[in-house]
Amino acid sequence: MYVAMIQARILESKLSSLYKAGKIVGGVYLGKGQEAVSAALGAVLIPGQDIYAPLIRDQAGRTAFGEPFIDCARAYLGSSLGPMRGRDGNVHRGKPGEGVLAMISHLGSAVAVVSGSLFAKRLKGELDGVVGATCVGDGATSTGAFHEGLNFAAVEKLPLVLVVTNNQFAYSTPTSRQYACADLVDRAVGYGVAGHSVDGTDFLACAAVIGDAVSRARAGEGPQMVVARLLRLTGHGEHDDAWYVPEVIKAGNYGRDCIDVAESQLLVHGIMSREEIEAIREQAAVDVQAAVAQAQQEPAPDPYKEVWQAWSTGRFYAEKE
Amino acid sequence: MYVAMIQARILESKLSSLYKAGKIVGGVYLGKGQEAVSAALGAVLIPGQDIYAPLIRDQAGRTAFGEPFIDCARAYLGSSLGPMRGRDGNVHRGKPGEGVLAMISHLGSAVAVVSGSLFAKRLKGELDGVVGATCVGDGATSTGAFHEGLNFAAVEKLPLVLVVTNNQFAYSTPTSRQYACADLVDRAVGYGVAGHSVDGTDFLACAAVIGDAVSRARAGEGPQMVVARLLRLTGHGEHDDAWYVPEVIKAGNYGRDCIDVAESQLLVHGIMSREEIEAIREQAAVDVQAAVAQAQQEPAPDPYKEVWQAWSTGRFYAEKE
Amino acid sequence: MSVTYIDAIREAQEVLLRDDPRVFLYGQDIAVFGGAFKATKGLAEMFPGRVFDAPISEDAMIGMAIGAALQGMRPIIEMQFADFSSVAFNQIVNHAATHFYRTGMPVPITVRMPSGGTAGSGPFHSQSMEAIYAHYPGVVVVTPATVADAYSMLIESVKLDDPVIFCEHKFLYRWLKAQSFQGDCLPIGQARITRTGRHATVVTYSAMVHEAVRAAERLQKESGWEIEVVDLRSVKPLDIDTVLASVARTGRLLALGEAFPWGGVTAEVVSRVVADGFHLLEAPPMRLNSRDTPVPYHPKLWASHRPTPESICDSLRKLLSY
Amino acid sequence: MSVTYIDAIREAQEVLLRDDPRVFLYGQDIAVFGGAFKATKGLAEMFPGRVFDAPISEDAMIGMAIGAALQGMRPIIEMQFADFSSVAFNQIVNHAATHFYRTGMPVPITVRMPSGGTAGSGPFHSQSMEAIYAHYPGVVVVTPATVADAYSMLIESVKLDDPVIFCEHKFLYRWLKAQSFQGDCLPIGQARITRTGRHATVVTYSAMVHEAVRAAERLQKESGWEIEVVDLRSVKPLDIDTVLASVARTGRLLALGEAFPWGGVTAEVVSRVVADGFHLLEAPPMRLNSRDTPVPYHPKLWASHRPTPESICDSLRKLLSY
Ligand SMILES: Cc1ncc(C[n+]2csc(CCOP(=O)(O)OP(=O)(O)O)c2C)c(N)n1
Ligand SMILES: Cc1ncc(C[n+]2csc(CCOP(=O)(O)OP(=O)(O)O)c2C)c(N)n1
Ligand SMILES: [Mg+2]
Ligand SMILES: [Mg+2]
Repeated sequence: MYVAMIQARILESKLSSLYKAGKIVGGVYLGKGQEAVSAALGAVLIPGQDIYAPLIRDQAGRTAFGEPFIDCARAYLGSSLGPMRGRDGNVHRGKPGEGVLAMISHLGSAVAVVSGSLFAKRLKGELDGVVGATCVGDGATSTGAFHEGLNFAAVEKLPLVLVVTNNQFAYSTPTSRQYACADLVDRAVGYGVAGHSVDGTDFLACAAVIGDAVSRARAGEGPQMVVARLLRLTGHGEHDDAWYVPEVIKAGNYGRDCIDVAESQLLVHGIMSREEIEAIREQAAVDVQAAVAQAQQEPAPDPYKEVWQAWSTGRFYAEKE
Repeated sequence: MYVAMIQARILESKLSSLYKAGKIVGGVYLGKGQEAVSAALGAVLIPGQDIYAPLIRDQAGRTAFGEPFIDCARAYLGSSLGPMRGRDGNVHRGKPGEGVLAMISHLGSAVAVVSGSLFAKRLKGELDGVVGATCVGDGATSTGAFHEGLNFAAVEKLPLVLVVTNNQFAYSTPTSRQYACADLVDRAVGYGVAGHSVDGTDFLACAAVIGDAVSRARAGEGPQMVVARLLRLTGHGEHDDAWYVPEVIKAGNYGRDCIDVAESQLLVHGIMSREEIEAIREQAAVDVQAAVAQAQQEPAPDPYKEVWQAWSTGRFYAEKE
Repeated sequence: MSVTYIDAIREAQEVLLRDDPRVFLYGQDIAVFGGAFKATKGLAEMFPGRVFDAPISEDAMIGMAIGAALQGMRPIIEMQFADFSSVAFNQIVNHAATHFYRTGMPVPITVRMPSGGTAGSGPFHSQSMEAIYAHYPGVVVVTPATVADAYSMLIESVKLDDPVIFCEHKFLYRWLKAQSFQGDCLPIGQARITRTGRHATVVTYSAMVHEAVRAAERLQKESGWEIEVVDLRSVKPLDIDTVLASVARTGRLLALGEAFPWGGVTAEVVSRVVADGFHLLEAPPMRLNSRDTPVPYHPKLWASHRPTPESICDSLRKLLSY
Repeated sequence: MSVTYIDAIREAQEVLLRDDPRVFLYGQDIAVFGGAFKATKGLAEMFPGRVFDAPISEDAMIGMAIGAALQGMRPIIEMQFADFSSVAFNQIVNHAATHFYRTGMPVPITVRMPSGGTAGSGPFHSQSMEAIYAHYPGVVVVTPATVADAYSMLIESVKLDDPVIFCEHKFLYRWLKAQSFQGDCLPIGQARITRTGRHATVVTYSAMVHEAVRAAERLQKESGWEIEVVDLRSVKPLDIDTVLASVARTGRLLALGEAFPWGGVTAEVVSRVVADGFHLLEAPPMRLNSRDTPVPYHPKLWASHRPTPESICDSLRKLLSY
């Protein structure tokens, strides 16, 4: 999990530089500051078995779940070999055949889709020990899709883990304009799902709380909602310098960088040494660089070779157009 | 309030007979068993000042709010003089210029509209002492519209009174397939609004709890959500005999008829005598009959005279079509 | 013994449930209750654990179906009325419809939409939304007009790998009868000549096929005109070849539909015909749709809001006299 | 000094807020932040208590606006992207659009929809939804193509009593410049001849007006063809008279749009022209739309998904050679 956090941070810094150098078309949305929450989830999900629907700030979770750097680099650099073949971009990438859903932009809409995947697995008799997980922000909790999807999961008692990363802002909008409850975790009881709260800057706490939520879902205890509190340590996207975030929040506990916290926790508990950490960083930098270099050499999609077909049913084209 | 309940019950029985006699085209959805909740709300709202968005089971609330029988009769009997002029029907009727919204079928969608009306009144400096109220069923709480609308009202701390009439079924669907929380009132905390619970078959309790909620909203305490528990004492519509409702629920407390409860409460507390009650019933029967008779004599809308214009901007027709 | 259009829909679902373990049904009040229109009557008992009541959450219903389809299932979702799919619009057009193009993985869901007007149903229980969905790349939109098509096309819809919007017309549910469910089993994407003629072609679909046939019969009796009626069967894909072949024979086109007049199927039909068959036309192609207002509630207004045999005859007379 | 299309939108809102106390602005990130595209920059400070950040609740945003309009206000709602209006679809088409017909009380709301494609925006930040809304009775759908129109039409939209879908094109935001906001102030419902010509008419709207003009210039230079370009300005109401008058002069029609090809504005234009101006046409009317897939993300794919001056020239050459 820590490795994924570091890897994601380094990968994302690279994406940020590439963006600023004009090498990426489209937006770059980073998970800076949210790596602990994201990776804690990705790390306890089981590839090839669980369903995972990461959102825009989940590079760390993706990495922890096993996504190779090259998938990311290809998406951002528009390689035709990327998971979305240039048809969709960046954070939207997914491999639904491998359990990683390809998000659409409309916030909240993955909640029902993940739940539906779990529902199907139950019908197929394949749900035992499986969980489905997705992440949303504080802003996404205001969508009707979030509500309907979570309620559906609750009615069906599906093993859904819904991580709400409350990073205090939705784009520029502070939580005071987003909801009026004391804490988003107060929503859990209204859906009849378990609610968990965690300081999202606290590496070990994230691992413990999210790990526990996933275990409970896996054990058949029904939907688990985890609300993680932290601050987005970057703009909404890389085009945004987040000038609207008040200093006082940055200076407070939410403003802690989870990677710094993780490092000191790892060191204090003797889980890793400084040298090991350095080695991980260095290796990550090398690997990221290699992935970016490779993706940059790959061809862009070619509109003349593009198969412009939105239906999968081939005969509709053969016969009619 | 009791008068309105009785009047509504008598009016609705008449509608039911007319429906069975084939005199009404379109559906008939009745509020039988829900009169106490509905009327308790309608009775404490102030016509000409408050906003009221009744739903399909709110004949009693409409009557308590001052709707004349003839409006109802005209709507159901398709008189061109009815509030919707035959363009829309029955429970959809409203007089938005007088604060009674004209519902659309899509459940939950009135919550934001009522709240928006209140928001506007605040902007105009006319919100003092005003409330806006609407009613939804247990089923409607599962809609995204309900969630978004209530959350908006909460964020803006609007004087919204949202009455959730949990009548155990949404059409044929029992609450166990609708939500998974212990009690819908548990949702209130998640929105940061006040929650109230009431036995919807208990006349005096409804008056007290709903009256209190409205007073609190009026006093500036923000949105109030009241959850009333009862049983729908009729089919979803008059085409439905509700065979799917288990006997055990009908036999239990939910199955009490609020009108019977009201009567005994009125008698026990000496608020009304049996003679007075009888007189009200008789008068209501006469008045309902008169309204129906009048509406039946009125002309149906005439398609040849109908102004087939969906825009209000006249010049779009004058110039172009 | 005769069977109805709604029987066909129910029967097709029974067959699908019986023959394909990937199929399940999900919708409001469709389990014990058998659905608002009884399209799933008895199926919950026959197929335990495969027919489910949904909360009033159309957006989540479609989202659920997408997730299930990605797991290899073939969900059939019943909207209680097509009109309520407006709150599932996003999941349909942005999630389901785009998924194959974006990821290469198709989303085989079938969304049953009880569509179209009936007397007294009013503005929110009468809508015809086929054009709304057909605008979006990636969806298949079918509009069966016969008992046999309702049956065979529902079965075929579920077998298709693409998301299908299955527009079933409420007016036909019990009114339309046939001797059996068996028909010619034309595939989705192919139109049918419902009635042959040589003076003009009416291109239409769903309930309006029957109104067009009535109008054609009337004109034949009255004045000997022979009107050809083409039933599109699916509006996306749209079988322009069959339409063009008919127009080649008749030289005259009336595109007829029950939906709102701006855009829609009739505009698409006319535009394609003039693009590829301009030289075939002996008169300006005409359109007849509903009026440009919400569908009115009162039966008297409703009957004059949608095209009727009378108004179709009027249009055809104009077309024929050009 | 020059002003841009987005400046015009901002300025119009400033003027509206200044001159009409009924106006307020509501949308995600539009207050302190000034909006994702800065269309409301500084307005929250200039007009305290009249510019509000909304939760991510598009359905409630429109519901709110409807309620406010019924109380006599004139809300302007910003969708962050037109694409997200898919989750507000129901409130727009079923609540706002039907209200006047049903009750006699209009719902004067203006919904600003940042529309259309830009490089790298992908399938969910590029859509052109004008046809979806225009299908429904009761809404006005405007599609300004110039700085002056963006300005005057936004002001006029707010003054209209009907709900207006204001489709502003993101590609034009900063790219399109003018000397001032002042133009000819044509009313909504009236099209404009952007460029006169006599050999063919291109009917289009929004950003495609500029691509059409480029194509026209190219063809003029290359081969002396004089192409007339008609800017519809509003797609509902649709000024068919101006279109017909142009086709009467040129005898040839290309309907051009950036939206998906099934149905839509181009189909409506072609259908109306052939209905009323069949005899004016010397060649089959043509259509050019985007390709029938979701809008692709990669700029190379995107550039070939939408019509371009090249593909417009190709279509026109075909049209002219008929
Ligand atoms: C339905 C919908 N409306 C608007 C948007 C535009 N949008 C994209 S991200 C975002 C803010 C999201 O905030 P939050 O959910 O808190 O997540 P965060 O970005 O803070 O991680 C908005 C408004 C969207 N994607 N979907
Ligand atoms: C969005 C939406 N979906 C479906 C329907 C169809 N429908 C009308 S009433 C109803 C049941 C409503 O149940 P509930 O909210 O509990 O109210 P009740 O009828 O019990 O008073 C349904 C499903 C609808 N009106 N709106
Ligand atoms: Mg956030
Ligand atoms: Mg109920």
